[in-house]
Amino acid sequence: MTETNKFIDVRHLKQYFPIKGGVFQSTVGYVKAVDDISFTINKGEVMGLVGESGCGKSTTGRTMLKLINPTEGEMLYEGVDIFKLSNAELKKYRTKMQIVFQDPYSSLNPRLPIYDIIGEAMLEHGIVSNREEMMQKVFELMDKCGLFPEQAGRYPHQFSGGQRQRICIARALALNPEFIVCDEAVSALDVSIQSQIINLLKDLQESMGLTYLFISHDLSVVKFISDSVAVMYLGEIVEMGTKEQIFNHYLHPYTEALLSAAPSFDPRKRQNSKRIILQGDLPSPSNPPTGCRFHTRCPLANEKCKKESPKPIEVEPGHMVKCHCIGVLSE
Amino acid sequence: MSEMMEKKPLLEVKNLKTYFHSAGGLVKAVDDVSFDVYEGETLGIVGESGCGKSITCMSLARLVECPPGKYEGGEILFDGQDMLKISDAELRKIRGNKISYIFQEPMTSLNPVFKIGKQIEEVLRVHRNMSKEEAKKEAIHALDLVRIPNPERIVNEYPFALSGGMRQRVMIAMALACSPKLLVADEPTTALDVTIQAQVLDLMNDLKKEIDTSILFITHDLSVIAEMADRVMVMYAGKVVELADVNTIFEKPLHPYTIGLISSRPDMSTTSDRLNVIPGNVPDLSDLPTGCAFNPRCPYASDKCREGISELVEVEPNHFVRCYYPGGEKHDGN
Amino acid sequence: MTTMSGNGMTLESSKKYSYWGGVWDRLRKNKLAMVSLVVLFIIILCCIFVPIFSKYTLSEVTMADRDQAPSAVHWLGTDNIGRDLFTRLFYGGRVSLGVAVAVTALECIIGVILGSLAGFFGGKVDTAIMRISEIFMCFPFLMICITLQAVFGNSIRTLIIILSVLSWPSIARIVRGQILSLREMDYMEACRALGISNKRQIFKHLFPNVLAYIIVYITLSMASVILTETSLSFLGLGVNPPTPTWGNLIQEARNLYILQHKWWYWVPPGLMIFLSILCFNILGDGLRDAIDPKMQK
Amino acid sequence: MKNYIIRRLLQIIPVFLGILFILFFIIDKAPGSITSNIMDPTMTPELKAALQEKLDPSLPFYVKFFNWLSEAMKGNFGYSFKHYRPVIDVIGDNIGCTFALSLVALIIAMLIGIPCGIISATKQYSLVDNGLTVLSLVGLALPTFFFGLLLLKVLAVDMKLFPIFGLMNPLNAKADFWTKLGDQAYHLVLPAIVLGFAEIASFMRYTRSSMLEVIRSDYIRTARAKGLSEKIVIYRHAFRNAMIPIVTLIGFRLPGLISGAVMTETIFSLPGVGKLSVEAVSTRNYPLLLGINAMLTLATLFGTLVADILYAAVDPRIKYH
Amino acid sequence: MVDPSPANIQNFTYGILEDEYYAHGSFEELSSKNNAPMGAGKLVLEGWEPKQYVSLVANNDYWDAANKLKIEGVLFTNIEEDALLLAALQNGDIDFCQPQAKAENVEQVEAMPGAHLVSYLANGYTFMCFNTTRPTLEQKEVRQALLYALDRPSFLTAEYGSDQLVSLGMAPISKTSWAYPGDDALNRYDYDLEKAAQMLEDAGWTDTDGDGIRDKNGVPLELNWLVYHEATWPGTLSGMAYDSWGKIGVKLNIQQMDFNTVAATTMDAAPGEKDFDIYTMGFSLSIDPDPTGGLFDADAYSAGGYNASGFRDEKSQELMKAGLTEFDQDKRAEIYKEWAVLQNELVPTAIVAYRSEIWAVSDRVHGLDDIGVYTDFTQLLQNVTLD
Repeated sequence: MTETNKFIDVRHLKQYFPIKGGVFQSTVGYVKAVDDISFTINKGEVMGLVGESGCGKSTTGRTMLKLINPTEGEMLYEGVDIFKLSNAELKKYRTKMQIVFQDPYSSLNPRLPIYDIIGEAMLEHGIVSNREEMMQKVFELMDKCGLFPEQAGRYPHQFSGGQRQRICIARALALNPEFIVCDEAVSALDVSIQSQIINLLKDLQESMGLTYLFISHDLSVVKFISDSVAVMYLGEIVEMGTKEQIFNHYLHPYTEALLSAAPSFDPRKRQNSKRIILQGDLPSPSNPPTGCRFHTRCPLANEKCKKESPKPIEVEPGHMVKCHCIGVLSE
Repeated sequence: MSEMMEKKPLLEVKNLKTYFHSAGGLVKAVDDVSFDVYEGETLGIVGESGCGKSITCMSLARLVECPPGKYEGGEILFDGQDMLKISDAELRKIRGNKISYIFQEPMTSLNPVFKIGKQIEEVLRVHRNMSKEEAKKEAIHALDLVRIPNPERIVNEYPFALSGGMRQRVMIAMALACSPKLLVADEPTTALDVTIQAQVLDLMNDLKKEIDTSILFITHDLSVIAEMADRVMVMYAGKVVELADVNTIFEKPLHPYTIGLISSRPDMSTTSDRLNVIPGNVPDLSDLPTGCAFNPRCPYASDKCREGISELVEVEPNHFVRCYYPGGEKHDGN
Repeated sequence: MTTMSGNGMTLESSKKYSYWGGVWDRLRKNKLAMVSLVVLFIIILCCIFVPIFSKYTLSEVTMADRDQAPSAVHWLGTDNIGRDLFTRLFYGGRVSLGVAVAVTALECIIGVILGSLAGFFGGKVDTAIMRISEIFMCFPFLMICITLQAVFGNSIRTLIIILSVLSWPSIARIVRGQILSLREMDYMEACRALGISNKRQIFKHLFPNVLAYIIVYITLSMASVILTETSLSFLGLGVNPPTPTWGNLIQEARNLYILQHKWWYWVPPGLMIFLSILCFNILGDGLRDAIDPKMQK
Repeated sequence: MKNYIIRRLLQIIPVFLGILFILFFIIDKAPGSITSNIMDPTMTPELKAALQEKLDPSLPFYVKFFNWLSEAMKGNFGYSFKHYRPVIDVIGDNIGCTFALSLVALIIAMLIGIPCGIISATKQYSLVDNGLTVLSLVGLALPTFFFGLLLLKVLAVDMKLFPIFGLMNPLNAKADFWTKLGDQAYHLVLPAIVLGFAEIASFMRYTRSSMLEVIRSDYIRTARAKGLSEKIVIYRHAFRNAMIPIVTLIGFRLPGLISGAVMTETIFSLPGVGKLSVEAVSTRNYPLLLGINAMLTLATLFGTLVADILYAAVDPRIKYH
Repeated sequence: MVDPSPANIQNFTYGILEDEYYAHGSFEELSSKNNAPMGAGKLVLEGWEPKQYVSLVANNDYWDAANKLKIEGVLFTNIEEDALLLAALQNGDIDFCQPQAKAENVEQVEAMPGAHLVSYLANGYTFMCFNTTRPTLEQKEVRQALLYALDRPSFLTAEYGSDQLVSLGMAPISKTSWAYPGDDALNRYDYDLEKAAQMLEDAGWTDTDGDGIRDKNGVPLELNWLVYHEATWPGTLSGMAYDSWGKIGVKLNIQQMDFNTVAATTMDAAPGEKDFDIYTMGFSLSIDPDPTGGLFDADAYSAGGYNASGFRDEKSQELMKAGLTEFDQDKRAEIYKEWAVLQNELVPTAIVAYRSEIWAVSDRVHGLDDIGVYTDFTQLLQNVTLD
């Protein structure tokens, strides 16, 4: 990855949420939702962010767009750190970065007709000068996202889950952004609708050269859509690399457990009963385990893992892993 | 698989019809559904939202809220009784005792203001009229059965203190406390993370053997069905469209909807650039198209499909399909 | 919805499907609410037109025909100095309802502004406004009434100011609560991501959603202000004579003799108060059910 | 939990002092004085002025505020000229009746309001539900004094079922404790019904809406699936959860227990704090007025705190945080 | 008690306090004695409950054996709502009570089996005070015109139901007093709108700007009338005035407030700050007709003084002084009669009515029937018997 096309570069991002306590509501501790993660996304590529609930993947997505104020770290967008920008300058970058949410029912304002929801931002940013032009663009966007433009006057509650997600995507495209964070964008949809939206996302990516950060807990969807993948556990990235490296020759025991736990209808996989089932529950992010955070559930955990948090190692170009016993896994 | 057929079915559902009279008009949520469940078997019901799978399993113990729901017709024979006809008192003797349920949302399925122990003891005291102490001991045993660490402490905990996975285990413990004959699991692991889901599915399989209960497993996730079910029933718009054992369904599906469903689901083994897609939207039950409800989205639909719908035909031994052109065989295609 | 230009696209009219269209449909199904709406409409119409068309003026004293029971001449009889009770009843209605509307409006303006500030900005602003509202809630209502009326003169204007200044905290809390919960919704986060200005977020997105709850509060507040005005008149702090209000007209009922023998003094105002409060409450209830669909049948 | 209580207590103090300070400011502006009421022709202006200076020296209001506060710290809440007795005793005489009356009214309201709320929630949109809702709204629509006077007229004056006035029958002033208590209770029946009737409405509607929310939740479906009888599902599982907001409603009603109800007390000639505060205001009896308002403000502030504590006591999720 | 004056008799209406018992250091100490009276009279305090009852029993070792009580004692109960007094009497809860002097109460008592009525003209009057320092009301003719334009007889029948309970007020001396000049010497100011309008016209108040309200060198004839809500009659009277004065071009604003505020705005306020045009109140007189310090005494025009109208007339001040130095009752009567006629003519404060007081007494009580204006029921207790 040469310096130039390092489109999105996140460095040592931290997001700690204070826990209030005591008589004067002073801060008695922190929920380390995102604890020092760094990664880069190339222009026009899709990076998958995978992990179980509470691992901080959604917080990462929202903090990158500065929807929540980050505790520490930088987010370079084509070399410009957007955390340092003033509100006015940040507003300019808002047109470049957008987000699509999971729940189609709470991501659309029930009181506004569709053309308002999609077109509103264009007026705000002056991309269109009057309502006529806005409507014109709204029709184009709706058509591009597989919606019937003549329904632009309808209200959100008159659309199905899948159509609503298409409206969210249209809204995100309104300011013709370059980078979109998809936060569990297809998880709430039925299977048949899910595949339609996934294909739509891929078509848009290819036709508009978009870059995605695709956040999901569903491994097969991530495998299908992303170019590179990062696996998160309790606020940290435990393994990161290309799709090939992560899905076929993973190194971190958690990645292995995740892949084997995912049910699949491929008969070969179903028969072999050697499945790794992690014991115990996900620890609470407010007091993560010491040393390597996975040691409480890791079958390979040893004394070193308990005390010392492993450093990220670049095993092969682009393939990073944070684990003390990398060699052990391969026998 | 075949020797199952001779055994007498544990549960026989015949032409079950459960309709909803809502403001938007008549909704035929479950429209003439028939199937059997055999002892020791796990029957999977799969389908997208609104296909009636949940309403079907809730109708088994008359748990659908009426009004607005109403059992229009059909029979549910269980243990020699028709669940739709028996009195409320008898029905209550069966619920939680012979048929028990576990639901999708572990976060809200337990009463937040009662202790875990109390909620389990309640089932035991109602169905096994145990004393307080006996019930408490048995509850701890039940928690141990579902592999919850130090059950003595958990018994006195409140639900909010437990994680999603733990709560689902408590639900299972509660459901299996009276060793029911049939466990109805309505999307039990949908709200759980992958690793926790694996634990719970593994647990359910072990308990099935230990307590010799049969499971009715409802979910929209094809891969979970592939893991768990012995036989699979696919539902669409309130009707059963295909029923066969699990390998047949995944290797040789016949109904166009099942075919579309399996091919559109990305899996570890998919390599194609675009997913196969079933066009159109999930059907709205209050205004279904005439004939076969799937015809607007079906690549093989013909005029015949638009007028009527075929019966559930046993195209091969133990493989039932509700389609005029099973497997999408060639036809004059008008 | 007019026809939009662009490639000759005619948009279906969205009036039928709009949110308020839905609310009206649900409200129409609630027969009780409809009946009370009609009753209120009739009362308001009477209050507006009767004083204009009645041949008697509000305070015309005719000692000759005083203390008359309802008759063809005086439809609702006369009081102890011969004033026509039919005119006074509806003129009083005009004053009572007017006071209720004014108080509710003023109270909502103060409450909504402070409530949305507290809800939207949170933190210090929120605690400060909540502390102030707590202070206002603990005030001895009566002492304030007498003092302010004595200091600023006992006029309808002072009465309206006092009532609204003392009761804005309740609507402020409702609005604050709503905005706090709405702010967490994804579509508000989407607005922030789209770089939509704070002003637009408040008025285009938050306010319409809160409006529904404000309307429910308005109907219930109308009922409570009418009741408050009646109790204030009981303590003699109501509107100055000779202007009649339902509150001070019904004070006649405090005399057992009048209660028994001169029913026409207190029955009509009593009925008016009872009906208007009942209808406003039923309407408020019906609206509350209508605005959030999950509560419906 | 303990920290929460301490924090709330620390918050109460500034608010309490703030309210009293503003109250002193308002009293300072109020027209009329303690001696304006005296209409005795022989009282010369000089005498009246001397009395006025004695009772209510004309100092700036903040000075009066600090004097009053320092005295109050020592437990001396001033002297009520009109009753020739310290303020504490005067309030003491009236608070008993008000507390008893409001408590009985609250209990009546709860005993009738809550079950009706549950019934109309379980049978939503049925005839029963609509009937009870309208009945409760009637309760809210009747002005208290109007309803009280009607009840008094019909039941006490005409049918002589209940006493017409007062808290006790003076004839058995020297009777033993129990007959006295019985007599007082007998006198409080009508006023409690009048006061309770409007409260019934708010309890009923509050219970109904919180029950409606609870009945649709998942754990109720689980309870039914466990084979429990409908009665247990509704009264044990559903109501136990629906009770949580109702308990806070009780917390907010606590100040009402001692603030009294002016209208009911006036109609039934009961020695209540409500009437006492009206009297204190109209006779500009400032020491008494300040005593009553200090008490009421503290009661209101503590009422909200008690509401929160009750909330935590009933809802385990909050107790441990 | 400094200089000899016939009016000093009124100082004897209070009881005589024993020096030792009532010696006191602080003010509170004296006041607290009120809760523990000495009990030297015919009745002794036996027990009391605040706002409930006061029980007094007969004092057996009363010094005047002949006037010892024949009954055990008297029990006073507190009934807040006036409307309930007669109901309690009918119910037998009480033996006698003093309801408002209204026709409806009289009717009810007369219709009540087992109870009878005692009534007499009270020693006091209700008045309507004009603020004579105001340009609108300084002229005598304007005040007289306003009186002519007020139909007081109809007001009396409207408010009190019948005129035998109340009589038209004309002079600031009680009708039952020996110093009353007699009706024929006084002007009744009978209701006469034309005369009132003409008088205002002659006094220079004409409607120059045609807005229906009379004005004079720029000042509109607009009056503020303070009423209090504790009694119903001010509301009724001001309601009638609003209508009838309106017909002769006088604009009336009625301000309702509580009694204390009216007293404070009119009497307590310092001269020049008395912010009212008209206010109405009742005033009780003492047994001696001497008006010094009262409503009509010009020297009482001060902060806290009773003369709120600010009216000063040398002749009436002289007559008042003369009345205090003359010890022969007949001569004093003449002085006060002349003084009364003068006030009736100057009308700084118009006397609205002399009200009666009525007592409803149960038939089982004997000996209370001759309660009168100067004889309080406590003076009759010794000859009360019950059956």
